[in-house]
Amino acid sequence: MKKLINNPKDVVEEMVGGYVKAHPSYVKQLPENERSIVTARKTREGKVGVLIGGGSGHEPGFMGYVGEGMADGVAIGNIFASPSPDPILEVTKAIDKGAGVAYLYGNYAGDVMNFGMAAEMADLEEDIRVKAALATDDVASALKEEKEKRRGIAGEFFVFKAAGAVADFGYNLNDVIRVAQKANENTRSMGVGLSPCSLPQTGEPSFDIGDDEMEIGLGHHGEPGIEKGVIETADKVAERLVHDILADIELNKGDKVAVLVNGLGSTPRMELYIIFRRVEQILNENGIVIYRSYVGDYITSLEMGGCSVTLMKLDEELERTIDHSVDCPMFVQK
Amino acid sequence: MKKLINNPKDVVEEMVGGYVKAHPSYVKQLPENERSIVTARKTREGKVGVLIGGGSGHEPGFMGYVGEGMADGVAIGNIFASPSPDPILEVTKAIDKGAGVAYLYGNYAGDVMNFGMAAEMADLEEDIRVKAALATDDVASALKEEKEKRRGIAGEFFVFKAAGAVADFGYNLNDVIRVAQKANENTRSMGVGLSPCSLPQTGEPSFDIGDDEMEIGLGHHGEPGIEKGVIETADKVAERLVHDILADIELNKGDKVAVLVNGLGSTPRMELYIIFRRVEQILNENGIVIYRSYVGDYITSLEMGGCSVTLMKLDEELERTIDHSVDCPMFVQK
Amino acid sequence: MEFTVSELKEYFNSVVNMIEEQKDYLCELDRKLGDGDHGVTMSIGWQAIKESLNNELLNEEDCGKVSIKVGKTFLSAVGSSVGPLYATGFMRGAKVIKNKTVLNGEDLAQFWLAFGKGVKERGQADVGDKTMIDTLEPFVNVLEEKFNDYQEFLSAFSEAVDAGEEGMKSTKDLTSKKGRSSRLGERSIGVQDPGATSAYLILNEFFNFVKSRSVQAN
Amino acid sequence: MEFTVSELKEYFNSVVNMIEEQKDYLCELDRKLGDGDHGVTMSIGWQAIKESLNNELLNEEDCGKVSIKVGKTFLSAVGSSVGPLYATGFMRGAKVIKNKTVLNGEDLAQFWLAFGKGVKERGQADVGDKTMIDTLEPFVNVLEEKFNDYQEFLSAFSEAVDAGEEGMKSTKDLTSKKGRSSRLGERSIGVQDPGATSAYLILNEFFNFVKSRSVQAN
Ligand SMILES: Nc1ncnc2c1ncn2[C@@H]1O[C@H](COP(=O)(O)OP(=O)(O)O)[C@@H](O)[C@H]1O
Ligand SMILES: Nc1ncnc2c1ncn2[C@@H]1O[C@H](COP(=O)(O)OP(=O)(O)O)[C@@H](O)[C@H]1O
Ligand SMILES: [Mg+2]
Ligand SMILES: [Mg+2]
Ligand SMILES: [Mg+2]
Ligand SMILES: [Mg+2]
Repeated sequence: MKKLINNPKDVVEEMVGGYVKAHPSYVKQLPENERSIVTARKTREGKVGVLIGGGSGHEPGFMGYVGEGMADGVAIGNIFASPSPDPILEVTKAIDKGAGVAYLYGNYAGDVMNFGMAAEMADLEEDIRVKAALATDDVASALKEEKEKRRGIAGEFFVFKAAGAVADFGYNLNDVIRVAQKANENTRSMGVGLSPCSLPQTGEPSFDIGDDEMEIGLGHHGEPGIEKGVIETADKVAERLVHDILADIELNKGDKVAVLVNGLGSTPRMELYIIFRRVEQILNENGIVIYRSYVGDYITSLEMGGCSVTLMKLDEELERTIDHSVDCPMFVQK
Repeated sequence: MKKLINNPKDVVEEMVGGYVKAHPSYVKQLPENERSIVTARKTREGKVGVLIGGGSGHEPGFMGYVGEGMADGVAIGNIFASPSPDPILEVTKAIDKGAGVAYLYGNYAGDVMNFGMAAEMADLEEDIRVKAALATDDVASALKEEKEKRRGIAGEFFVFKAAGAVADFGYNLNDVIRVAQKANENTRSMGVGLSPCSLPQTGEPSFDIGDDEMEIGLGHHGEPGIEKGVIETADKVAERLVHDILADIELNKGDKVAVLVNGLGSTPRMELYIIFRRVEQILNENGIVIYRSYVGDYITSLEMGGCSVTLMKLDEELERTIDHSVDCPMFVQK
Repeated sequence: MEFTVSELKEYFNSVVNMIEEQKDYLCELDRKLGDGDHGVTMSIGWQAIKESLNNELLNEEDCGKVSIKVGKTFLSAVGSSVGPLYATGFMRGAKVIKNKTVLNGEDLAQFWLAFGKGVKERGQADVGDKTMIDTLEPFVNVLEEKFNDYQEFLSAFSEAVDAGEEGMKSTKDLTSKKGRSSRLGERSIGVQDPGATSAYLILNEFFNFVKSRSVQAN
Repeated sequence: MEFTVSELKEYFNSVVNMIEEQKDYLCELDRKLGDGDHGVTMSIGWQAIKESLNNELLNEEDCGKVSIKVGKTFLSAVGSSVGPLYATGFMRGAKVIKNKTVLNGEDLAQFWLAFGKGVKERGQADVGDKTMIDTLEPFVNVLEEKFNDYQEFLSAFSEAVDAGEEGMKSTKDLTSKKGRSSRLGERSIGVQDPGATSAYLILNEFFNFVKSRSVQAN
């Protein structure tokens, strides 16, 4: 796959370099570690710090979500690889305002270990209280009985938004984590992959797929899904994705949800809205009320083709987090 | 190319249907014509109406830019085809608040004819004053001596933003058009194409390009560019694009610009920021001051690969239009 | 000669079929010069016309009203460059055949002359710009001259269509000037203009249609 | 037997080269099971170690400090799953060889045992989960037992590496449980785990390195 890059080994550094130059009023790089980015705006003393992170290649996830109403800082890994503890720790130190720091990330072996090590170091070496909430929204990644093994995909966006909002409201660390965990528990995603991406260093497609095939449940690093089949119409795909979500979370008539139809990278918005159209119909038929919808590229996998559908079941507290305004370089909500 | 669609002939209707269902607090479809979308929010009597439009397949252009601070309504054509006069006229009638309507669109034969016919009909049949400003930012589309023949590409975003802002400020129709034209005259774009898109109806790639080739000056419907060559590094590409822009518009030390690095569809944000990084360096070397930067997919061509660089030279009036807040379904600025 | 409103509708229906057959070819030409949609656009437009012929126009007896409706339907369905061009053509043509249920040779000649001139006026393109005008302008000129000379429609139309064909072919060697492919410059040389091609095909379809009728009539 | 700090560094350098050679193969395995980056990640990590060996570590005489620095450098450069795993391994190994410039057979055995146990403790994976633990756990068990029996490093290590190889190969027939490929279920059967593969290669590289030295020494 063709790429507009220089040396493949420099892509992350150059992307981050361009990013901070593009949005100097929003974000800045820490001098201690170039993979550590924090908000450029003043944050209130006593506010719980919200730290997000993960591998790069998911832009706007994760660095695009640093700003008012979302995260105070982000630690950036190599492509599809957890950041090491160093940048996590530096961000932790920079964004702690005395009320501790909430770590939000997806449930991947690497992230669990690296964020875990950073949290230990923050506690032992820096005396900063850290608590973590992990996103496990991907229904396809493990059976319901082993829910704690599930990976985080696009639903991470709702977890970030919820925690970011209540941190802004002045919640303490325990409550920020409680809300993040509640957001995660109420969130389910299902994805479909149509075409692979490629790592700049290898140029190899991240997975093999036939010209007429799609892969249900594809992971957002190109990990194989749960089922490969002949490509279906958008309506059929939407039905399948929503069906699997509704089979996994109880949603009754009158329940409110936030909806996210997320593009994986190269799928045009046109197709995302065609998918959304059917999602809305199904929810409507079931009497489920859409409180707010997000359609676009929120967590991607480089130029992968396909999309995911995410539903977050709302209670009043989560509704308020959805309503809260956000001002980040890659996501703004008024 | 694989697509998440139903019947290819329904893609535009279904996209628009999904769009209005996704953002009911932002936009609504006119009962008179389903290709006519207007803001769902109340607009002030006496405000100049801002109407944008063009072919679909460019999302967020154009329907994504209806909202506070941008357009009051949009007329939506088939993929890569100007809308017919009907939806344009319906939008015109709906958004006229007694102060007339400004038509903003790209300089394409089809758009010129259809918007021209609609303007005539608005004047003759509806007694609504209409004036038009056309975007001609694409440096590659005609020589400097024939500037009026140039097409509009990503720079349309700045023209919409400028006109949308001053219409909000309460400018009259003549002044809205004056500012739109000034924005256009101060705006230049240059694009590069890496990989084609395909129309849902044909499935054929919009252009042929070798595995190691790029096309400088590619049009945003896949029209062939001015030069095909071996693919270069991101830095070299950025240098070429900025060079061609700087050769076309006078920018001196201390001049301020707004920058847009626009993805054509499937190019990841990672690559756009790598391009931006070099653009910023060059401007910086030349003493040109970046007032604000936009990096992302602003005007696309379905899943085309590549990007464009746009610079708008600013005076104080245009600075204020850049600063103005915007609240649209696909673009928000606080 | 006599040409009834049902024949007019039949002709339009035959264009619908012809365009479906030529769709891919027209897209392929536009893919090389423009945005690759010309066949799709023509198909969308003519399919809409087919709809209209099978519904609102089913009992319409006025040739003028049929032509107006064909033009408007095409325009509403496609927009695009060709929408206003063909719509203007068919609406100008409609003026000279309005209130008529049967057309004679003179009517047909005037219809196509008005059609061609309407397109030209709307598009403001010149011969040599690599557009459908390269087909239509020589077609109009020869039709006007030869119908004056012969006072017989089919022979004049036949020569006019030949002139249109020549014009169409000449676009191969031209650089694009108007429309979405104008940026292409030198590289547009060698490919025939899609709009010039479909315009010729529509004219030629009329010639074949009328010829087969007059053979039957003999 | 004697193993000097320069030999330790030489060994690490030989891993650098080996990983460069195996990079594509490791990516290919991960492409089938996970996100396709394992070779890239290992390469980034070991290239960073090479940097370090050629700079800060150039005059370092303490085997323990070399191993700590190798672990930390790898972790900082890669993060990922393998970063914490290898970093913990090399840092635990460092403890048993600290303040030493020359290592004997006992030191080497203890180094690798601590290494393997460190990885296991960090990752909390079990044999059968289709991870590098399938290589490392049998390796550790055999090394411990055989070194006890023989009190001779190279023979014990040789058998331990063989056990690691067996373990690595066994991952082919396993379903993924830990790490990014666990969603794959049944479909992961048939492909060898990339992390188990690179772990084996690193151990085997040590065996070859020491063997060639002892042959030279004879
Ligand atoms: N101003 C014009 N006058 C006459 N014909 C034109 C003009 N502009 C474009 N055309 C014709 O339109 C054709 C392209 O039509 P089509 O592809 O359907 O529309 P679009 O250019 O909007 O994609 C061109 O090949 C050309 O023949
Ligand atoms: N908890 C764990 N314990 C031991 N090894 C693990 C664990 N999780 C993952 N691994 C190993 O890591 C390998 C993947 O490494 P790599 O591809 O570099 O990282 P990532 O999974 O972050 O992409 C797997 O093949 C597996 O052997
Ligand atoms: Mg990885
Ligand atoms: Mg078109
Ligand atoms: Mg076209
Ligand atoms: Mg991996």
